[in-house]
This record gives sequence, structure tokens and C-alpha cells, in this order.
Amino acid sequence: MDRLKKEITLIFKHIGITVTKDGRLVINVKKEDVLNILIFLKEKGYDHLSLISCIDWIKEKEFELVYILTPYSEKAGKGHIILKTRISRENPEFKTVISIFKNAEPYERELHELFGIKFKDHPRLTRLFLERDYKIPPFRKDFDTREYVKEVFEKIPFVEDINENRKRT
Amino acid sequence: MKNKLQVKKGSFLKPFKAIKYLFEKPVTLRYPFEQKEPSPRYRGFHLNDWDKCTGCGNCADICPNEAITMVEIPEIKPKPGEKNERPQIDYGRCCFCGLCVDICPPGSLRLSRDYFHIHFDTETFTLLAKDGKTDKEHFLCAEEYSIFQASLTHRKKNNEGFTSDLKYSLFEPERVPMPQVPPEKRKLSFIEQVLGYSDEEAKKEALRCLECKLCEDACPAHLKISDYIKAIYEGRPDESLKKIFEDNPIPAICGRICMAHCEEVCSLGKRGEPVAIRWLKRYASDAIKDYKRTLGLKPARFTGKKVAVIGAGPGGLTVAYFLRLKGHAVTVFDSLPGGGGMMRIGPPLYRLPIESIDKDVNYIASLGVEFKFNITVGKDILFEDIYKKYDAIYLGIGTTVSRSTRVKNSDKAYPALLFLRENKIGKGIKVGREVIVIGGGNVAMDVAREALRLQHIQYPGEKVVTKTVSLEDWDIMPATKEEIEDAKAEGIEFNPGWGPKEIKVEDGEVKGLLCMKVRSVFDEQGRFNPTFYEDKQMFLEGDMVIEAIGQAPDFSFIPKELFDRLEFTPRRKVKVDENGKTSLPKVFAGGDIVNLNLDAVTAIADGKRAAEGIDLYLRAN
Amino acid sequence: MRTERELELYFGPQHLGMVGNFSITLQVEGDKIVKASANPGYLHRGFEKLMEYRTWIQNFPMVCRINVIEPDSMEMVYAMAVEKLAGIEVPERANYIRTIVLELSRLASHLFGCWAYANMLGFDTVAQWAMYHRDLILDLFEELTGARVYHIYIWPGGVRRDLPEGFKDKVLNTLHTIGSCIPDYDAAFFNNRLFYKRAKNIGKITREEAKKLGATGQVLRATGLKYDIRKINPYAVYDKLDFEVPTREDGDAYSRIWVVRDEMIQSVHIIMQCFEKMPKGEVYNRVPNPFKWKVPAGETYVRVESSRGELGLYLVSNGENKPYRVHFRTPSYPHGLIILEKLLENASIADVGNIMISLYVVAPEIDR
Amino acid sequence: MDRTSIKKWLKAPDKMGQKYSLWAVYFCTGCGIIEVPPVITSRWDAERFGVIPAATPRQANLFLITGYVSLKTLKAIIRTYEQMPEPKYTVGFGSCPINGGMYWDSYNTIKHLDKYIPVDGWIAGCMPRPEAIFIAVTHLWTMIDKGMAKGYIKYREKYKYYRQNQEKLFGKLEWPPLYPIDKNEEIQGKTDQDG
Repeated sequence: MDRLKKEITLIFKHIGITVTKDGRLVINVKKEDVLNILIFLKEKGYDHLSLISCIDWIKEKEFELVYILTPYSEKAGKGHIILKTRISRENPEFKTVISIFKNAEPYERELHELFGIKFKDHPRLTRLFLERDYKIPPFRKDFDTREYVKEVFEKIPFVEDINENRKRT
Repeated sequence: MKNKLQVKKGSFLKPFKAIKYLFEKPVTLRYPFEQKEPSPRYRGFHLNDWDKCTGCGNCADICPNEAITMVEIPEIKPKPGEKNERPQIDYGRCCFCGLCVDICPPGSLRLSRDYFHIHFDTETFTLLAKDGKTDKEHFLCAEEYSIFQASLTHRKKNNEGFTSDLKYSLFEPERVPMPQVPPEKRKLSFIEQVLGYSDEEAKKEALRCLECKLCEDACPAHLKISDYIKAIYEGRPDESLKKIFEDNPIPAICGRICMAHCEEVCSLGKRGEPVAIRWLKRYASDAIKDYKRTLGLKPARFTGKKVAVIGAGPGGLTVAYFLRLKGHAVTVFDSLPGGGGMMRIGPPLYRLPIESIDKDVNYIASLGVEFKFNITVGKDILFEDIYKKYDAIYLGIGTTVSRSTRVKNSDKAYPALLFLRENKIGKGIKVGREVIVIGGGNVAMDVAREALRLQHIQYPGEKVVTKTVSLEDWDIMPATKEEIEDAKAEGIEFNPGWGPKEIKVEDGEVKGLLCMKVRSVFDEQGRFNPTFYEDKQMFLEGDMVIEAIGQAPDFSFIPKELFDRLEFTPRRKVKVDENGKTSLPKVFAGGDIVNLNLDAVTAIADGKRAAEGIDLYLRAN
Repeated sequence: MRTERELELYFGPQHLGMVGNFSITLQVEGDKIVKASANPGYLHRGFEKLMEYRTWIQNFPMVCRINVIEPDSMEMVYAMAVEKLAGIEVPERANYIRTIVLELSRLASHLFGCWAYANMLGFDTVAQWAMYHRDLILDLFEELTGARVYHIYIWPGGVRRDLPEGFKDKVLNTLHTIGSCIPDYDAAFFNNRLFYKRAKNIGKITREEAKKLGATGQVLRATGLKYDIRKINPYAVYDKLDFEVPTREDGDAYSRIWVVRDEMIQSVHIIMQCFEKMPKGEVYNRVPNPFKWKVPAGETYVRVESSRGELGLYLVSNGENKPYRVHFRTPSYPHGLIILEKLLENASIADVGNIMISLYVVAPEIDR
Repeated sequence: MDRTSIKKWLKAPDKMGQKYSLWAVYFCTGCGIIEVPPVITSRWDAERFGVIPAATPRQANLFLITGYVSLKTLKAIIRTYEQMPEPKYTVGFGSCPINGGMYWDSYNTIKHLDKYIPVDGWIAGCMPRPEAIFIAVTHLWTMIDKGMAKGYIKYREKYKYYRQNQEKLFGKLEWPPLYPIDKNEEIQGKTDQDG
């Protein structure tokens, strides 16, 4: 991991890298560098994209995209790499990484649906899980699911109650 | 390797091997004729022992699904420190995780092995959890029970499933041990016995609190205990102190000598040790060196009213503090050279150092309360003058006269208060080598332990002994368990169940105490009325006897015409209304002269109440 | 590019060939599938959102519900992540018990898979055996944890209760019962010529393709790659145990199910070893008071080998009493969403269920 | 077969027929489905109770709603339910359809199933054990005997309101109403013969 860290710092500038105690590599990069560094890491043997995740840092008004890479073969190492980048929350847009990792497709679709992040050049940013339309994508921090339940589900009356005008608890 | 992995194409005939199972016993369970018992740990419907349940509501708090609501049961008459609320479970929410069982401090909530409830009406899916002990109707024995009718209201008796286990509970049953000076060392001097928690220990202890708030109901002054403990856990003792000062202006005193009614009812104490609420309060007051800067409180604008507080005990200090914050001018009179009242003379130095008292008193003085020490009302200043000069008066005089046993030669015995007072703020007393203390209360323990220390100081290296004699046996001894344990550890001898008959005196010197065996302490109505076996006697040798059997108030400073108008309750306590006002105009009272609970925190509660009453009274006039 | 003969076919969620609440939209031309697109979301509950509203301990009964077929690995991965963030040590014995539970649940899950697959291919007898044997394992779970399906047993700090008395013998008895049936299973199912004919060359995927599409678990191992997180990043006590990672070369449904079979046998070996090596002692290090417990800020990604592949959890804490972000990387996610789509291309309609079950797609895991 | 059951057969052969051949829809709606394979296979063998899974809803008259119902599934459930021939019975499994259960605050699961389709019986548990499923079947028998399992009649009578509730969630539904909505009163008149 330390060797990899050195190599990355040689090639890419302005990135923050830390190696954690348990042998993970955490890389913070600017969003322009993500694709390049993903290609680089893939060549270095980190050829399995485990997960693309997103964190909503609502106070900082940013989304943090997280790419977790693991190697398929043990030669490349045993740990995993967490690659993080921040994008703006107001206008969440990012480039797709399908050209590098094909399995990014459903993950990006999910983030598009649940966080409202648009991935440019993604072949099908259609609905994945949801049935109803949500004004705020439900996984954002400002979407209050308990409030939503009160507004939507609890307002629907019981069928018996409609005729008999009673209220079931 | 390659060979091993080569794919076999398999056989067509071999599968017919399976035909042999035709001739074997079928594996089908012929349910419901052939029944299968759920495992002993099965997590089914809830059981709740209503007698053990304290209504703390921890189960409702931990439930991830909000399936548990606490329902008030009017029929239950709660024991002190308990609530008459019991959990009601909604099986349209419950996920049978059993977290409620693992958090239940008294261990009353369990899961049974019943799991049948099939109904067309969703409203039947809520259940007030009970068990076979309290609910005979719905819990049936094996003969009456039928699985075809099984439901939430048709359940099997003694069908325990997943039960609570302290080893795996979600709460910590054991207290963080309080660092203490060992008995061998502490009995030799008046060094403070309890050292106090460090930051780490306090945080760890504060973490144990489950925030059920049973303690807040039990505390006479209703301190916001769970809030200030939470603030300690979060590492903010200043915040914690602010919370304490909302109800109690003398935390350094209270954090040391409070009777801790809160700890008696702490739900963790049901099966483990209660949270050390008192020590945490003490930690908060010790951690903050300068109250004034931390609290940042300023008295309100001066209202032009003047209040006299007689007695600078806990009650008096509280009244003074709260009235001063409301903008009244307060003068406190006390005959002692410093504040604290009984706290200054009563608790021995190893429990309550003078510095701690002064810390609280000085803070209250710094707010602008005027203290007049060494002034005895009735002697140095007349009560009539005060009565005329001030707009309101608070009597927080406490009980200042020791009661006597009135047995033969009891004039040779020391009264407890005199003994304590002389030791702490007087000239000191020469103790005997064999001291006998009569009494089984906390004062008796203080006296005995103090006498022991004096013996060790005055007769270093010699053989000395302190004995106590009390009417009450171990089980009803009024002193707290902690005190008794500490006293025992220091080597004090106990003689419970014996009553004094006579103090033997030879040539004007005390030789010992003659005791009789106690038959009973209370009569049938529960009143104090001891009876003795006259024939069973015991002689205790000793050269000093101290009587610590209780105190009485001294009203001699009040002129007769006023005193006659002062009303008393049947139990000889001053009668006050809900604002703390007595039958005398503009005179309020609180503390030991009003209460049956003779302790500091009740006096504080009285003081707080009276402060509000006085404020109302002053604003009305 | 749609020809006139093409039409759209909705496959599932209410369909005999579908296991689980999942659906696929197929574009078919005659019997041939031109394009398939998976349509998940029938079981979406928004777990990761709900978990942000619950405290660390309250989440613990939640996580196992994500995957009903194998809840224990879910509990394990959550417990591991929380332990890592909060720095909680787990007693040695608890680790052994965890391993036993995980392997038992792997066994149960694989038997469930055998049931589904055998049912799908028409081997009803084998399906009944598999389901019966799974039920025996559920009985063990009930004995150990107090519930048949949702065990809520592995939690941060260790396990919830120690093994009950006589549990070892019960496990060994059950394993013996199942083990003695392996020749029958082999004869009736795995070595059955009909099975070979029905499963061979169905849903074939090459190793390169599988890697590209993010496959893990038996889907990858059936292509010959020894990729098992129990070996690469050992957790619990897997580094102290001796077991093999079974692989096959062909990458088709037949190989996958054979890998499953071999894995079951390895699981039995692991459980036996655990019982032999298990020390005595505590099984639970108490976690702090659940009402006040705050996990230090930080992030972690932990992964375990579930019965279907890599199960990961990305957990972020901001130092509060609730998680800030939870994201599960479930093995069925790539399998069910892109590998399935890929394999269904040019397959025939009759093989949809066959391929889907051979990939071990578990719908609740995808939807979460 | 004892005398009472012969009597029952003679008196109401249709009811007895329905009772002992409850065919369940093959639809895994939620996590409760995990206990259904054991129930229908050899260990518990639901066929002893006449319960077997049916291939299509057209052949089935028992609908097991196994656990939580997400919005997307609810749509499928309504369609499946409407496809089933009468008489049809629904049974809700576990906590979730009763009052939301584990997912009481989820934005994507419904909390009360009986707001959208009628439910004849509920089984407590999370999940319900196979035994509970069998006892539920025996309860359903009793209900059919007594004519209490009338969910499908209620659906017909109050279809207007059910449809209203459904459309509150999904907007306009893409399939036409099962029963004419305006002529609700007319339908009510002839329910008894069909039951």
C-alpha cells in the first residue's frame, strides 16, 4: 500500500492520501481526476469496483462520491481503496465510469434515483427501485421519511371509516 | 488438479437409488397432532411481571419500531420511585428482537414461547403484557390450553422463552468503583474518605444512566438528574452544573452528604448497582473551580423588598439563593461562625470538609446575599425586631437540641450535637478509651466514627474501642447501608437490639451502660413505642457515653405571643401551606421543623418552594 | 432496431419461474431473448435511510432483514463495521461461535438454493430433501438464537448468548444426518445425467467477463478464479481454520451448482473444526449504554463472504448516536442487475428461471 | 369423517369444497415467503390441509401476503388479487401489513394493507412460524364455515373506496376498474347469492 501511495503521489498532484492502520488506502481527489486515477488503479490490479456510494454532507452542501476498489487477484494486495471526491449539491452532476468499470451501471442508476445525481453519458438513467415520484430524492438528508409517512400513508383512510365516519387508531 | 475438476456427465440410472426412501418413515411432522415445542430460548410474545416492573419505560425507548407504548394503569398504586405505567406492545409493529428484554433493568419483561395469534381484526394485535402471576384469566394450564384457540388472550402458563440475563444485558449493572481511602488508614485521621471520580471515571459512570428519570420523581427537590448526568457524559461539567443549579444551589455539600433517595429508586439498582448519582453531582461541583464564571447568573433588578432568613442551613441557603436571583435583598442570620447550619457541625470532616461548604456559601454570598454569622436570634438580635424590619421571614432553624434517653444518670452522657459541635468548631473533646454510642441512625454512625478517629488520634497505638447500642435490629436500622458497612470496616462494634437501662457511674465516672434486650421497637399501629425483656440484660463497659437518638427544634427565640399563634401538626411539626407559609403572617418555614424527612435535600426542596412562595407573597403586596 | 417479430414480455414478479419478488422485462423474438432488463424494487424499503434514523443498537435487528435467506452474514458485517469504528474487541470464543453460525447459515442458504434450483429443473425429490435438511438447520438456529429465521444473534461486541447446553451434539447430529445423505444427493441430483443435460452450458460466462461485470462468489469461482474473502481478508477465525475454496472451470450453471455443493461440504468441515478448537470463556464484551452510545466519527468498509459472494458494508459515522450513512454492497446486486441481463441475451425464455437461480439472485438483497 | 362433517358437506358442499382446497397464489411478496417453502415441502406438508401453490392467480383462491408490502409490490398485489376468481381469501403475514412493522417509517412500504385490499385474517409474528400458518388455515376454515371470510364481497361492495385509496398512492391506475364504480349500490343487492 505504501508503495502504491508513493506512485500515486508521483503521478497525481493535489490529492490527499492516507494509509490506515488496517492497510486501506483512502484517497481524496478533485472530481476532474477521478477517471484518470480509476484507470490507473485498475491497471495496478485494483480491478474490482465493489461499490459506488454517496454521502450527503448537507452542512457543507456537497455530495461525496465514494468508489471502493478491491483487487481480484491477491498479487495486487489485500486491502481495498476508498476513492472519494466531492461534487456540489445544488447541481449534482458527474461523469459516468461505465467505460472503466462496467458494473458501475446499476450503482450509478441507484445514486441517480436515490440522491438525484446525474451521470453524464450513462446509457439508461431510468427508475430502478421507486414507484412514486419524490420531490426530494429520498436518500438526501433533507428528506424526512417519518414526515413523509405521516403525510402520505397516514392520510389515507381505512375503508370502513369512510362510511362510518370513525377514526381508527 | 485439472483431472479432478473434469466435469462428469453423470448417470441416468443412479438416481433411482432415491426410491429407497419410499420404504422409510416419512419425515413429515403430522402437525397439529404431532406437536413440536419451540426451543427454550424462543422469542415469542411478551410476558411482564407487573410486580417487578417499575414503569421506567426503557423498553419503549429502545424499541426500534416504536411498538411499545407505556400505558398508565390507574389500579396500580406505585411504590415510591416507580410509575404506574406498564408497557403495551403492538404486534403490528413488534419484530421480536428482544432488545426490550435485554434493556429491562428489573428483568420483569421476558418473551414467552407463545407465538399464535391469528385474527381478522387488527385491533386485537395490541397487548398489555402481563404474565401468569398477575393474569390468571388468560394464562391457562396445559389441560385448558388448545392451540386451535391460542391467541394473545389464550396463552400457556409457565411458557418462558427468551429471558433477561445480566451477563448479556445492554446496561452495565456494575458501578465504576469510587476510589476511597482504605479503612485502616482513614480511621487514624479526618482525611476525606471518598476521593471523587476522575474525568474518565465520571464519564464512564455517567454512561451507565439509562435516562428513565425515575430518580427525578424520587428526588424531593426534583433535580434534572438525567440531564446533568448526560452533560457529564458529554464531557461538559459546566453544562451539568448549570442544570444542577436550577434546583439546588449547594451541590458541593449535597454531592457529599445527600441521602440519595434517587439512588434508592434507580432502575439499575433493581438487579445491579444504582448509578452513583451523588458522586456525579459531586464531580460536577468539584470539576468547576469557579461557579460564578461558569454559571454567569446575575440577580434580577432590586425589587425593594427585604427578606430575613434565620438559619444558614441547606434550606436557608436555598431560599437566600433563589430570592436573591429574583432581585430581593436577603439577610441570613446564623449563630455559627460560618454557613451550612447543621451541615457545618453534623457531618464529620472525613465526609464533608469545611472547604466544600464554604465553596457553596461563598458563591451565594457573592451574589449579594448578606450573611450575619455568630448572631443568635433571640440573644444578639430580637426576633421581634427582625419581624418588624423585614418584609418576609424564613425559618430554617432545623433541630438543634439533642434528645436524651432520660435513663438513670443520663446527665453523665454527652449529647451528640454537643459532641459533634465541640469537635468541629469548638475546643475539642477528650474522648475515652471505650466509647459507647447510643443510637442507630446516621448521626450515631457519624458520632461513632468520629469518636473512633479521636481515639486513634488521642491514644496513638493504644487499644481503643467504640461500640454502638441501638434499639433497632440490623434489618430496621435507620442508618444507610453504606454508613453501616463503612463503620464496620473501620472496626466499630455493633450491639443492635439492645436498649439502654442505666448508665453505671462510680465516683462520678462513667463505668458502662446497662442494656436490656428489645422485645419490639414499634407497636401495632407502627408508632415508635419500644418494649423490653426486663430479665435479659447486658452490661457494656465503657468510660464515655454519647447519646445520638435524635434532635428537637428550639423555638425559644420566638416571643410567646407570636409562638402561640404558630400552628403545629399532630406530629409536632410546623404547619405550612403549599407555599411554605406558616400561620404567622409573613413568616415562612421549611426543613427539619416542617418535614418528617430529616435530610438536606428535603430542606432544599422546601427552600425552593418557600422561595417561590415568598416571591409571590412579596409581589402580591 | 426492433423488428416486427419482437415483443416485450414481462417476466415476474408473479410468475412460476421467478423465485423472489423480482421481475425482468424481456424483449423476445419468438423464443429467443433479444434484450433483458431487470426490474428490481419490489422489495425496496429504504433500509439505508431507515438506519440513519435509528441508534447503533436499534439498527441491529434491522440489518438481518435485508436478506431473509442468510441473515447472519448481514449481522456479521454490521457488527464488524461497528466494532471497527468503535474499537470494540471481540472475545475469542465469540469469534468461533460467529464462525459456526455463519457456516450454518451458509449451509442453510445453499440448501435453500438447492431447493430452488432442483425445483426449477424438475428434481422435486431432491428439492424436498434440501428443504427438509434446511429445516433441520433452522431448528438448530432456533435452539441457539431463539428464532427460526431472523436470528439477531451476532451483535457488536460478540454474540448475544452463549451456546446452550448440548448444542454441539445437536449440531454434529444434524450434520451427520445431512452428510449421510450426500451420496443420495449426488446420485439423484449432482451426478444425474438429466441434471447435466439441463444445466450444462446454460448461462455461461467467461472469467474475464465475470471480472468485468463485478461478479463474486460462486459465479466467479465457477469460472476458475479462487476468490474468497474468507481467504483474502480473513475475519472471525477463518485464518485459523483449514478449508479449501472449491472452483470449477466452465462458468456455466452446472459448474456454479457444483461449486455450491463443494462449498457445503467445506462448511461442514469448518463447523467441525470450530467445535474442536473452540476455547472456553466470555462471549460478549458489553457495548456502552445504547441510549448514550456514540461511535467516534470515521468511515469503514468491511466485507465478508456471504453464501452468494462479497457482502460489504460502507459505514460512516459522524460521531453521533446514529450512523450517518450506511451502504450495503450486496452480492446479488451485480449478479441480478447486470450479469443476469448479460446472460439472458440470446437465451431462450425457458431458461430464464434456470439462469436466474443458478446466479443465486436474492431479490431483497438487491432492493434493500 | 364424522356426522357433523357429513352434515356440513350435504348442507353446503361449495363451502366445504372451498375450505379444503385453498390454493395459494405463487407470489413472493415479502420476506415472510421464506417460511412458505418449508410449509409446502415434506417437513410440514401443507397439502395435508389442502394448501398448495397454484401456478397462476386464475387457479388460486388464497392469497398469502407474506410480510411487508412495498409500493411497487402493492400494485402487483392489486392486479393479482383482481385476477383471482371469487371466492378468494387473503391472509396477511407478520407484523408489517398490520401496522407497518419494522418499516413503520419507510417511505416506500405501505403501513396498513387493509386500506388497499381486504384482508380476511392476520398472523402475528416476524416471521410467523410454519405452525402458525397451519393454525391460520384452520381458522380460515372456521371463518369460511361461518361465512365470516367475506373480504372479496367487501371488495366488491366498497370497490369505489378501495380504488380511491389505491389511486391516492399511484395516481391514475393503468387498468380499468374491476367493477363499475358508479353502480355500487346495484352490486350490493346481489351479493348474498354469490357468497
